[in-house]
Amino acid sequence: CGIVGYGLVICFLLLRAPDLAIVQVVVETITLIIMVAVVLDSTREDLKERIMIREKESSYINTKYVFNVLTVLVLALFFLFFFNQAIDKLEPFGTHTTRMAEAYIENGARVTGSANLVTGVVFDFRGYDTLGEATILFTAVVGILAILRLRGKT
Amino acid sequence: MKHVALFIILLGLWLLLTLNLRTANMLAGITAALVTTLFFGRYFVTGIRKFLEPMRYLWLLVFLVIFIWECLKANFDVAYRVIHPKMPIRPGIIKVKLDLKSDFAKVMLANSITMTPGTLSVDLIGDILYVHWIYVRTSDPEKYSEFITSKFEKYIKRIFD
Amino acid sequence: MEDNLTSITLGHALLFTVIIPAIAGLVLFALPKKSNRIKDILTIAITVLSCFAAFKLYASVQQAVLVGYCSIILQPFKAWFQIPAECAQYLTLNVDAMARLIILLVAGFSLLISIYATGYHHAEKKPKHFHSLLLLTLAASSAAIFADNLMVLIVFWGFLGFTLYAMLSPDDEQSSAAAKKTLILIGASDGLMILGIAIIGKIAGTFSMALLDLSTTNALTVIAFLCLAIGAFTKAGAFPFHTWIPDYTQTATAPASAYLPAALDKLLGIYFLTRICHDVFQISGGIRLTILCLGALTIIIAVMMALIQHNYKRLLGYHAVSQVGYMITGIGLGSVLGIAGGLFHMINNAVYKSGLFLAAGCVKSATGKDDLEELGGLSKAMPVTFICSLIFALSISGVPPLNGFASKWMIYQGIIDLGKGTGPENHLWMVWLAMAVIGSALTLASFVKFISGIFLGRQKPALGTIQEVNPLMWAPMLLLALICIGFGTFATNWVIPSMLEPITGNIHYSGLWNSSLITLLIGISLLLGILFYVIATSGKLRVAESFIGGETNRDETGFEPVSFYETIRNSLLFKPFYAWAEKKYFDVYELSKKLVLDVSDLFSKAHTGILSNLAFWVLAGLIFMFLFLLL
Amino acid sequence: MDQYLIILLYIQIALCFFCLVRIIRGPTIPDRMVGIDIFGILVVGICVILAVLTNRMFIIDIGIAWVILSFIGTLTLAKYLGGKKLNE
Amino acid sequence: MKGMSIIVKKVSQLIAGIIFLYGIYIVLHGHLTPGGGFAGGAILAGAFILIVLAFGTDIIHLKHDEERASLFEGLGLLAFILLAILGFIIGIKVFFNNYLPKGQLGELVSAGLIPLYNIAVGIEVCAALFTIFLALVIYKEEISK
Amino acid sequence: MNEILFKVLLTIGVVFNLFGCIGLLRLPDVYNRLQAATKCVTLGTCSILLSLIFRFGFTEAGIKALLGIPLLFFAATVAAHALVRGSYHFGVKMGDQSVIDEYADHKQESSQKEPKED
Amino acid sequence: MYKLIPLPVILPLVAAFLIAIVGKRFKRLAKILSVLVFLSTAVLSYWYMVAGNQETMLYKIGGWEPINDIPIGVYMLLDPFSGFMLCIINTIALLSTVYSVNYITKFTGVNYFYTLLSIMVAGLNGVVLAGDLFNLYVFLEITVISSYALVAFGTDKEELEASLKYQVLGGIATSLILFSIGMIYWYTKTLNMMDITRVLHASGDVKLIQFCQLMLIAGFGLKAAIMPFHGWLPDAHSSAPSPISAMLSGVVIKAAGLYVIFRLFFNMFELNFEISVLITAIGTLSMVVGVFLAIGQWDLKRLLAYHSISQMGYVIIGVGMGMIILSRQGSLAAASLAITGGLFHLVNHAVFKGLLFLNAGAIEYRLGTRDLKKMGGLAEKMPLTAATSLGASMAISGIPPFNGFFSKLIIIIAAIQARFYILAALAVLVSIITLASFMKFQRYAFFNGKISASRVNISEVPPFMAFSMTIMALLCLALSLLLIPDLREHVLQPAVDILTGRNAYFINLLNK
Amino acid sequence: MIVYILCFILFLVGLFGVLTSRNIIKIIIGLTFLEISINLFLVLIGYVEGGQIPILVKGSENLHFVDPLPQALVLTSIVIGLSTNAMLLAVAIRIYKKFKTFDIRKIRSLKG
Ligand code: NA
Ligand code: NA
Repeated sequence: CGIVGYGLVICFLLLRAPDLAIVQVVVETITLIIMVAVVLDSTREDLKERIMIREKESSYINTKYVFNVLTVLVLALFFLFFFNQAIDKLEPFGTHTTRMAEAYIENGARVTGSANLVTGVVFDFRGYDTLGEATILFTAVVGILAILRLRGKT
Repeated sequence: MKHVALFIILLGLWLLLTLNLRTANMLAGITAALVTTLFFGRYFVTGIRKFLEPMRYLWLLVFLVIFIWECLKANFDVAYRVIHPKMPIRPGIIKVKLDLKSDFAKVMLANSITMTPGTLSVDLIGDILYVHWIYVRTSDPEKYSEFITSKFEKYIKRIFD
Repeated sequence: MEDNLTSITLGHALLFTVIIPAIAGLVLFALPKKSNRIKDILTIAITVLSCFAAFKLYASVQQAVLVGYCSIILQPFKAWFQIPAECAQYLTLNVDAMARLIILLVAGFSLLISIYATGYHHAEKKPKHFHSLLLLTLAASSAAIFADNLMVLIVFWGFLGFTLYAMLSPDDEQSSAAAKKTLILIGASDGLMILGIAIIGKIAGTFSMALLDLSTTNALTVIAFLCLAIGAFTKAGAFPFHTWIPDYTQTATAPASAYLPAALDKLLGIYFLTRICHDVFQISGGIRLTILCLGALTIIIAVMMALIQHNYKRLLGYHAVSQVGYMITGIGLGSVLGIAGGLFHMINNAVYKSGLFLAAGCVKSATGKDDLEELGGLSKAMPVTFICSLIFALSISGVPPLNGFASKWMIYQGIIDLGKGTGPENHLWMVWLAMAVIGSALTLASFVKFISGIFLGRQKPALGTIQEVNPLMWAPMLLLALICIGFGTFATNWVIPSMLEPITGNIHYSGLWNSSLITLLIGISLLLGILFYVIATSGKLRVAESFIGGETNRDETGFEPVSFYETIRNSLLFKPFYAWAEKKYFDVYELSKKLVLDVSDLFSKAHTGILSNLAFWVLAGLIFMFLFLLL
Repeated sequence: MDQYLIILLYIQIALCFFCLVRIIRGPTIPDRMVGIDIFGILVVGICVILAVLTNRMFIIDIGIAWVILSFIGTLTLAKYLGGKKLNE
Repeated sequence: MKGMSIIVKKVSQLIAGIIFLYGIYIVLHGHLTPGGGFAGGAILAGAFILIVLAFGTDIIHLKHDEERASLFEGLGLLAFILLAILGFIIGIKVFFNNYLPKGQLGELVSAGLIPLYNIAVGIEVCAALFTIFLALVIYKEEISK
Repeated sequence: MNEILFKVLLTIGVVFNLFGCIGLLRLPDVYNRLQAATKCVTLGTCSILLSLIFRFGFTEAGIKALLGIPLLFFAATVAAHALVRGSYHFGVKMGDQSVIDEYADHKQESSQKEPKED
Repeated sequence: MYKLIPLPVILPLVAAFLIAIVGKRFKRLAKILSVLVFLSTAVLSYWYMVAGNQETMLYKIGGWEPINDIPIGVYMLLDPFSGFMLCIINTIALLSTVYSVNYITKFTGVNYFYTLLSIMVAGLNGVVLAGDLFNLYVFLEITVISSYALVAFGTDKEELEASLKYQVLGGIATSLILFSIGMIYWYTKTLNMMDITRVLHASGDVKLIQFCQLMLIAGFGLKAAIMPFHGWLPDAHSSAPSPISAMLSGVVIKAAGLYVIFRLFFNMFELNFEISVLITAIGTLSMVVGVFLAIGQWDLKRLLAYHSISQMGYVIIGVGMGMIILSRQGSLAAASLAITGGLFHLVNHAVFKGLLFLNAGAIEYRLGTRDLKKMGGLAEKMPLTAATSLGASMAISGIPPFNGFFSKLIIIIAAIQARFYILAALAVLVSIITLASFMKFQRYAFFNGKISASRVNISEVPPFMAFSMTIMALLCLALSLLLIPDLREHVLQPAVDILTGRNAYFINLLNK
Repeated sequence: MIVYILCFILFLVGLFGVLTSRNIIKIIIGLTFLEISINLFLVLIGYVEGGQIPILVKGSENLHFVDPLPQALVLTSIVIGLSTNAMLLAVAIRIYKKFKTFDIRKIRSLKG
């Protein structure tokens, strides 16, 4: 399940974004750990059963389900069509011009003192966002602690 | 004792990682190593004194050479089995009795076995090592250890035991 | 008009009918439960003051205007605050003769009811905060009547729905259902009124009734009119928006029923109907026809329903509706005579109907019984109540020389006048007349039932120890009964010229004026009424064995299988209608409730609770939005 | 020189797709996990080649971080695969 | 929670410290190389997770750890926000001002506050991820009882 | 010289990786796949890391790569061990060609010993 | 004031962290601290509304001055519109927190509750103050993540299910939003909202912008729970602890959904006729369908939740009509009136819906059920709850003299004035059905038969809960006073002016 | 352009997964796909042909970098994604405990 995330890491590496690559690795692994620790363990018995009755299940096709899938597929294609139309006049891949980021590239290292421009942006120009990000993680942790209480009400 | 050893090793590692002897870096390294020791000192391996016996390092070198050779053999072995259209495999899990005392040595042996041709440690319980063998050559339990452990056991005994 | 004297009088009137009752009402909310005596005294004192102030205002100017009534800007306010120009338009007051009359009536009834309630509440369980609500109702009604600006009017008007609701003090299942129904219907009509008012604002650019004079020629104006008319109809309790009244009267305490649905809401509803028909709009033929139709239907349907009731409070409730039909017919006629008749009937109805409710309250408080079947022979035990009730009953049935006769008489006359016109509504004058007459007859019939059921016949053994109620309760009733007699006796000599002509202008009985015809009509209705009673009584004997009271616990079916009026119920002509009525097919409220709940069901079936569906809507919504832009 | 490295890079990336195939085909969870584990090791190679290509050595850090984390991830999986029945 | 096989245990003993040190390295070099507070913090958490996985502890100990970890998480974040608003107190009066001297580009001690932010975030992330892990473990232990 | 060694080691590494991945795809069950993949890929990657030494010498990068080798070794072997053990306990059956399973005895024994723990 | 702009965000955050750190040691700390903090943020926002002339302020975080006239740092924007929202948020937050003091004793993990609540408020304040698109997104996430956790706070079946749905749909929404932000960045190369306006004003690719706009409508519409995107709301709002329901319905869907939509579509993008029609249509749909769904409910909080959808519809049609008028270059006065109605209804809804949820919480607190069929006769036992809920019910149903009446009145008048007759009629219809469903609530909860024997011991709720409910009920009445021109000039009109100023406002802001 | 289209297709795949899966875990994975595609999208936007990694090292001081801003944004967004995922998973495990299933067709105690 985590493979797309790891694929993304390679994409990040190729797109000259090592910062993201390393963070993505970390995140992907942590997600994987959580997923494994949570999901696999709680469903282990189910999974074992599933291994045994695998063939049976796959042969059964629900028409309603197929209909749903097809509808969603059609809508998704519509969406793709609109997206294609929307980005028609935009600059093609790789010819990005900077505007707001101009300042970061030209003066970023000098004014923030950080050799890593991304870190400079993250902690200095947009430190406020990073505070938010850290808060989100904090919130998630508090939330998880709250959710995993065995008894919610006295 | 454990703590000090760990601290020194970590500080060395830090300096190797950064390759830089400026005060700031040293201070950072010391702090980092200290913090790490604080958290992980008590988990570090026991029997630190063995670090101080030079003979062990010598045997280690010998072991390494043999080990690398075995590794290479293992790779070609795998390559052969994989590429061969019939895939000559005859897998099974077998039980091997070990002659080592310290846990750490057993573990090193188990790890080494994983990297050698056709074998993979499955579990280590007491003195018994369960090994997954990709091509079980013999059905005689007595001979297992000969094929599997004999190559490393004596070195490992000298290095880690 | 804006002379000094009036201004001061007006200021006093405002102070004593609006501001002080409002403040006192709020203060009484805060007072603890135990201080009932203080509350009683305070309430009576304030209502006396407001009555006095209203009378002073009523007496201060005598101007006969219907069209082009006057409005003035509230002087004291102007002096106290720096009112922005934008706000000034909302503070115009209207103090024409009709408004002053209605305010006087409102204040008068508040006084009577507060006295009655003082007595009543010793015997019966008291609605919570009755005093506060009474005072607040007084304040809001007066303010609504004073208001010239439709915006201001709707604010106070809407608030009245709230007090009406709160006065019900619902505790059991039935009364809470009634309270719910009441406020929903009233609130719905208020909503429509807002719509109508907003449309008026759009068309005319002003909300001031004094400035408005719209001809109902285009669809928008008609809609606006209908919206406002529905508001008035619902408040007054006209068909098809009347259905809250029987429920309300059945479950509310006597003071509440006597005060609001019997008196105040009628006053306000008819007041507002008159206003919109004559001050705000110039109504045309089609609308007139509609109003007359509704008026006639109200008379007949409500009285038919009243005939079959067992619960005397509910019976009175249906009559309260039925009487509204006369007023609406009168006002729908549009002639001076009709309007005067309608307004007069409004006043009379308020008098005798609230008297009847008070009487019912006395009976209830003395016996604790709700059902006609369980009562009987109380005339000796409660002589004052009996006599008052008799007077009220005769009055409501239009028996001369009581006041009910006088106003019905004017309305019949107006209908006959209408026949001279050329529109479709004019050609149907015979129909309106017949409806009115038959309605009157049926009223009489059902009041025979009411009187005989409660006061005549054999006294039930369970009612042996009943005594007359205390004077605080019967005194207001007696007063109302005297008013009934007085207004009836002096109708043409004093009441109409002094009370109604200032509002409507001089009434001249021109054209087809035939007193013998009117006498004949009244005679016919009396005759018919007695006939009905006789038929019904004989029917009782005939169907006693055969009738099976199948439906249980329906209000209309009553509690006992046998009744006088089962004959009517089971007669070939009416049977299906009654059956439908029992299934509430005629109840706007029930119909819309069913419709809404069906739609609700439909929508909630779509909410399957499956996550994918919810997520699917997001994508679907997105795509639909795109397609919307594409098209 | 660079061309050759780029070819190797592509091969390495192609190998990742091998893992992908295994991950998608399964058939059991451990099979998929093996794929991810191996993937993690392969990436180190990619990182090294990229580091050489772009001349930014810190990319190796990413590879090492990856190894460490994928190790921990695999351990977690293995632990919970085994369940509590046979521990120690 | 029980530990894993002895092989895992022994190797974890050996490399947990190294992993932790590596995490610190990543955190401290956040402004020079890729990584920084977040990636480094996650590696730090990884070291702890490894130990807990390998050795296992009883639930009381786990709860104690969780408490401590969430404490550190709050402290890290508090440090972060305090660094950001310290400017107010020392007279800069601008939120999120990098008021320390910037230093020589490319040095370990440079970029003013950024390394400090990185450390704060590193602590926070490490504690956060570890807390999440522990919370899940504790939950599982509790429901399996 | 260094450059050539660098390239050779790199190539060897990639080739080993290739073998490992082929094994991952072809072999029948998870145990055999692990056998092949772990060995080859680990060695291949170690070789790639080692190649860096020849490219950069004992600089920051080279040492980092060198330090990475033992780490990788331990990580890979222990991970493989844990996975195999985990899969076994998870209940993944060994392929049809398997000839012997002595571990099963142990498993049975231990579950008989502790019947309560379920 | 200028220097204090970040405080509404920082203070709750610091409070949250402190509670998390030392909350276990000092038992009362969480309650006291959060009440104090919300009090101070509330006072701050009132101060902004009252003191001075509510000037618009741009706060440059980190002190980064624009380079080449392009803003490079993150900006915070405090103007009358955000000030207006700040007041609502912090007031409701304060009252909910006070209410929680007693209410939350029913739950375990009190410190988590206060931490999450503080973070949620910080997030809301951040959203409202954000002048930067990505920053907006971050704070939006803070808000919603804390609300996810708070919805699941009871950790029962329903709570968890609700939270799951909320999270999944919220995840889709944030994805759409972030995608759209990415596209906007792609096109304009900037994230600052004012800068974006300037770039778009200079040249706008209609197709792209409409694409972004629709994604944003869907994304923020999901947060605001307008009609096709509302699926999570009834579950989440009914399952959350009641003070949180009050926050969610009263504040979150507004600040995180509607506020942003209004801000972006009025001030950042050029107003566009089709989009305006679309927004209004969605609002109408929400208004109508929401109320139909509500009236069939027997779960009290679910009923209230569906009404939130419906009432949001009122706000949207009010403001949406203003959009349509402005986009057609119609009369400014008419647009202004419509928007005033919408914003007035927004604040009113915050108060009365908040109060209704607190009432529902009070009932649940004493009875332990939300099922209307299992209630009855509470009017005697819980007079304060009955009275306040009557007030709130009257307010939401539009009965004078409560605040809801006046805002609906303005909306209806504005609709008629601008010839949206059908909208006006629908608004009235919905108002009637709203009344009906609240009569149902009143009837089944407070009247309708005697209390069963097992419930004789029921008494009025504890003082803090009662206090909050009373204050809110008084607010329901007091907010009617906003109709008075002098007050309206000070409270609503500046906010309306911001919206009617449209993107010229943003461009001028940056050029200043 | 095609790159963006592909990225958007990845987005749609995620959406598709969310909409059609019946298993909570698959839905969560679908959501991760959404996040991933957006992160990728942002980085793609910021990519400049031939641009350098935006980290200054000694010796390479040329100023032709890829845009660091989207990278900074993605950094934040990744963490946000992690947080939401963790929360979701925590809820999922609790739900499994309560409902004994991950099938969303069976998790529908709230409806209507
Ligand atoms: Na007029
Ligand atoms: Na007129």
